[in-house]
Amino acid sequence: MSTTTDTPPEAFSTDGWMRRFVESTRTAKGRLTALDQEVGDGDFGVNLSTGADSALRRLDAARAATAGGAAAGMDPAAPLEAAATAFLDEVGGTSGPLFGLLFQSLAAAVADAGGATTPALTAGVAEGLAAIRRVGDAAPGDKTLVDALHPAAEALRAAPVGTPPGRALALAADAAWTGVRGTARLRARRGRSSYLGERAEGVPDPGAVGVALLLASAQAVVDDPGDRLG
Amino acid sequence: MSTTTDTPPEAFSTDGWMRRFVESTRTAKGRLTALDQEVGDGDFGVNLSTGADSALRRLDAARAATAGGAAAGMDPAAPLEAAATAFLDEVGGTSGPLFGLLFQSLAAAVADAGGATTPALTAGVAEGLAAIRRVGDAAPGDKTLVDALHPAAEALRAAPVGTPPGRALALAADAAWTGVRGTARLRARRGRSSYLGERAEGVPDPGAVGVALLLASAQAVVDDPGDRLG
Amino acid sequence: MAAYFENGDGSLVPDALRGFARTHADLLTLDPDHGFLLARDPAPTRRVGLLSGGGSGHEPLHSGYVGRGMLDAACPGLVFASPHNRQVYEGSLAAARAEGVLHVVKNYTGDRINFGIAAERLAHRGVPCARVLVDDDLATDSADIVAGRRGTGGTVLVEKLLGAAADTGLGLAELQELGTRLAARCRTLAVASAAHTAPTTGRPAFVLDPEELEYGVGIHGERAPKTVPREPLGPLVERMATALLDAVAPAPGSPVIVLVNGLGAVTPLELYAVHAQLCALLDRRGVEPARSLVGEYVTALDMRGFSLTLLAADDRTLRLYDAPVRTAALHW
Amino acid sequence: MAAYFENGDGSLVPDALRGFARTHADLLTLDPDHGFLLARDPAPTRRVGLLSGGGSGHEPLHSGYVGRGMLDAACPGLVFASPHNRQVYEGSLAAARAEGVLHVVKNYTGDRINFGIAAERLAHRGVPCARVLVDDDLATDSADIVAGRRGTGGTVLVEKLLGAAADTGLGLAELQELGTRLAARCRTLAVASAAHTAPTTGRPAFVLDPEELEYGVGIHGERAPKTVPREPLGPLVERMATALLDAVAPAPGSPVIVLVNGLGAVTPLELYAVHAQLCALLDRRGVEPARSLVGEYVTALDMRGFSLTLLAADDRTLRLYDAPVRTAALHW
Ligand SMILES: Nc1ncnc2c1ncn2[C@@H]1O[C@H](COP(=O)(O)OP(=O)(O)O)[C@@H](O)[C@H]1O
Ligand SMILES: Nc1ncnc2c1ncn2[C@@H]1O[C@H](COP(=O)(O)OP(=O)(O)O)[C@@H](O)[C@H]1O
Ligand SMILES: [Mg+2]
Ligand SMILES: [Mg+2]
Ligand SMILES: [Mg+2]
Ligand SMILES: [Mg+2]
Repeated sequence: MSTTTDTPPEAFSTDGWMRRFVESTRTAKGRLTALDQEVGDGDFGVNLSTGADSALRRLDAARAATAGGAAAGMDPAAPLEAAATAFLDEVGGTSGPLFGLLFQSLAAAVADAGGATTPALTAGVAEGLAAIRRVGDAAPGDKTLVDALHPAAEALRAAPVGTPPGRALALAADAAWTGVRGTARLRARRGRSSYLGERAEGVPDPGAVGVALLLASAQAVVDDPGDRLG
Repeated sequence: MSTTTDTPPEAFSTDGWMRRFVESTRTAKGRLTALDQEVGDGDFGVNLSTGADSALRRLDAARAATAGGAAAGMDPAAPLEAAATAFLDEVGGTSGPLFGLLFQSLAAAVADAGGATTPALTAGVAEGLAAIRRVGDAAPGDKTLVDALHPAAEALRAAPVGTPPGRALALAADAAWTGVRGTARLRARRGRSSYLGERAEGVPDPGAVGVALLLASAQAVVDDPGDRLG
Repeated sequence: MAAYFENGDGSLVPDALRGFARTHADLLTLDPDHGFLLARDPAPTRRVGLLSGGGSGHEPLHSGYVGRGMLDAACPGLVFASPHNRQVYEGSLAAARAEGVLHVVKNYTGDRINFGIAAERLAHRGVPCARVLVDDDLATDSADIVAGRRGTGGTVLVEKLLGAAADTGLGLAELQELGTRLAARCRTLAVASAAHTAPTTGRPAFVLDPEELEYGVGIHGERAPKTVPREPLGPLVERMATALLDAVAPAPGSPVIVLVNGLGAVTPLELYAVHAQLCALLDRRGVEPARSLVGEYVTALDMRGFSLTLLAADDRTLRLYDAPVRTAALHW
Repeated sequence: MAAYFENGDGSLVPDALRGFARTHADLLTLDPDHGFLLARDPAPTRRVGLLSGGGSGHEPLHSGYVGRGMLDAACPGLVFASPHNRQVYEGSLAAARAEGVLHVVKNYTGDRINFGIAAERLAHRGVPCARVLVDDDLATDSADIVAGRRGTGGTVLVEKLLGAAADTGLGLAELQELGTRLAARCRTLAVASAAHTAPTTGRPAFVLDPEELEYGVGIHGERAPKTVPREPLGPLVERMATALLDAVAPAPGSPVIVLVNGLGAVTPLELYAVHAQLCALLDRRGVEPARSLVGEYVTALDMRGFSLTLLAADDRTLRLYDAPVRTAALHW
């Protein structure tokens, strides 16, 4: 893992982002489990927090290996790579590796941009959405995490050039939460809850909630860079 | 099938023998079936008469093929060969092919001697018994057709040199019938009736009866060479 | 006590993999960390690695097809469960050659997702990867079924033919195009008179009346779209083969490759009797059963049933079929 | 309606034979008059023909072993019924070479009698004929059993090894002596958790409690001498292998040939798991599983069980084992 020297000034801390995300999955675990019990097989809360915990272990190991143990010295793509590997390699269920793909795309975009900038976020979310759709074949309206990720990608794409990351993330997270609320009205066409027919109506999709939490964690770390976990 | 030119004067008609045997199996069929119903699976009567009928067809075909259609012109081994092939090729069950082996040995001995002489009978029965024992592994006392064939072979072997066939056959048939009566006292150790244990006691062995009928048919044809079937 | 001969501690699949790798140590190795099987001695002429995988319980698919002339690697999941994307990813890295790796994937949601994720990871890593989707199951050919036709028995033919083509040095795009064309020319129908024993309960996965047949059954013990009254073998084979011929539509007088496949508990006697009936019918229809496989090639644990596969062939296909193969389950 | 996939008119075996001969037309022909299978292309070096046979329902035994390097001919009877002596006789005439024909006979009364009668006919005809009796079933090794041990799984090993020896040009007496020695060094034990389906009734030939195993079962669905409680695979394999090792008594450090054989409805997963357990035990005991066959080689219709066979080998035996073979069921 190489250390970077020329992080763009407007970039925010991906290490902080990932740590904030871990924290919020811990808080939300019970609620996510309950949601997946209603529309799936009840393991989504465990799947998401397994991935997040493993990502945290990998982050800590990476930081320990970095000179001085400081987050500031790390490659900004490394925390996202760590999360990608954790979710891809260690999480079962459908959603785990799909989140892994999203992290992988974000990592690649951040690496290209040299940091977590608005263009990097825009490219990473778009490419992550594309990968998830190639793999899982879900369209918007199928009541999956695509219903949160797709509007977020649209919001980022529509943001004017030069939008700072805090503002871009606020737009993306808002769009994602709106998407989440929309899934409650949908009947599932992909994944496990498609077998439930109208029984799943009225309940939002847990995977979509997970995506919104991820974007909200980024927004929170930009707004409050004094990373309590760092 | 070659015709013979130098049949020994004391030889008797194997063609007559086989025809007489066919006749006596027809007469005995019902009784043999009943016996095998008591000590086996009830198919012995059918097995024996299937073989005999097929032997008769083969005999007729062979005679038709011989110049003039006369039995006298035939190779004396040919009727026994016909019976051998019939029993070996067309009869199921255990006993059919065992009878076939006996006919095969008799045919070979008659061919060697040039006719159905006492030495030919003695050799043929002894070799037939040996083949049946090699194949079926039954010893005297196992309640099988060996219990008729073995004493017949002993009687022939004990007959003084020069005993005419009629006398030799009378000794052999007597010994066979004595053997048959003896099987009623035995508990079976070979073949299907060995599974019945003491239930088969008191009933003579059907295969042994068949052997006695075969020898008795020969004796009858020597005593009454005006073969009514010929 | 479990209905299967096993230790009952979830070790059946790993035990079987160890036993398999030891038995066929001349052909392949088992990667102890990621649980994929890798051919020891693939043809040096290959420019693309060939990998497949799927749930266990379908043996000899896919492990039995790893070796010279067929698969470079196989990724077995747990019983009737997709392999993990990491297993596929690591297997693909090991199997990839200069021009990348081709995935042969049976059309099941779990397999599609896990192979798809592995493919995304490979792309991220810069390893070229393409997919041939096998969807030969005629029983699931319906506009109502959004997921499309399932992949079943035809997979073994596609893997054999692609293996031979890979040995001739074809590139990734050419192989993908060939495989897709082969899969399109291939249809399968399966019937069962009894379900497999469910490993978890030790009982039949579904119960059939002795006078019924499950017509169009899948290889995971899903019930078929319809249940039909039992009938003698001749009419049954005629019904199945007629449907397959309609779907595959071989040109008159042209050759087909035939697979008569046991799903688990059906005897070789029955499978060869099926083959005799099928050939008699093809002879009457003027279709040439140019090559035949009869036996257990793609199973569903101990299901009592069989499948018929027809693949419309041409000279090139037959040459690929005849090319040498040396694996645990196919060898010529 | 019959439980088996058949026409229900007694045509299962003849249908299967036709289908088999058509599928493997490159290897063998079916004699239409006498119902035996004859290898097309035996090694020209053979001085003695090799023939075996027995009831149907044990496939691939014996038909699957006809071809280069193994049997010259096979005589299948009806299901679980001995072939007819004429079938054996005619097959022997067709298979015999300059120095005659060797019969490989499993020790069952019906087979002994019918092969014996055929041998008598061959002698009458002047064709030299000898017999190797295979009696490898350890479960029937008892002074009480007058008929002796049954012949089962070991038959396939004896046939493979004798085939290779015949290809080296051995004479009749040498082959008989070798075969008898091989059979003596070979023992088999079989267990079943469910009987085969009786073809006549469509019901299990016997009924077992789910918590029981039939220990020492035969290949015709005869019940075993004992019924034991089910136990996990490890202890079960240990129990079986220990009994076999005691009987075969390989010298310390010496090689054995291993056969893990499915009796019909057991899955490859289970068979390979058995193999893994068995090898682990042999490793501990310092016995080398130098060669292994794992699969269905000698079956009992759809019986749910497996057998283990050990054959104490030496260098010569291993060389014979490794010699090329090209049959429907064994090929290397
Ligand atoms: N084909 C798909 N494409 C995108 N997301 C999907 C798909 N299938 C399921 N999901 C997402 O996965 C979530 C469930 O995840 P999880 O509980 O881990 O999977 P599983 O259904 O295997 O238990 C769903 O809420 C949905 O958002
Ligand atoms: N091993 C044997 N050796 C000699 N004869 C035998 C043997 N087994 C059976 N037999 C004879 O066969 C007779 C029964 O013949 P058959 O009814 O044709 O046979 P199956 O028992 O096959 O129905 C018995 O009465 C006995 O004489
Ligand atoms: Mg779930
Ligand atoms: Mg789940
Ligand atoms: Mg009888
Ligand atoms: Mg009978």
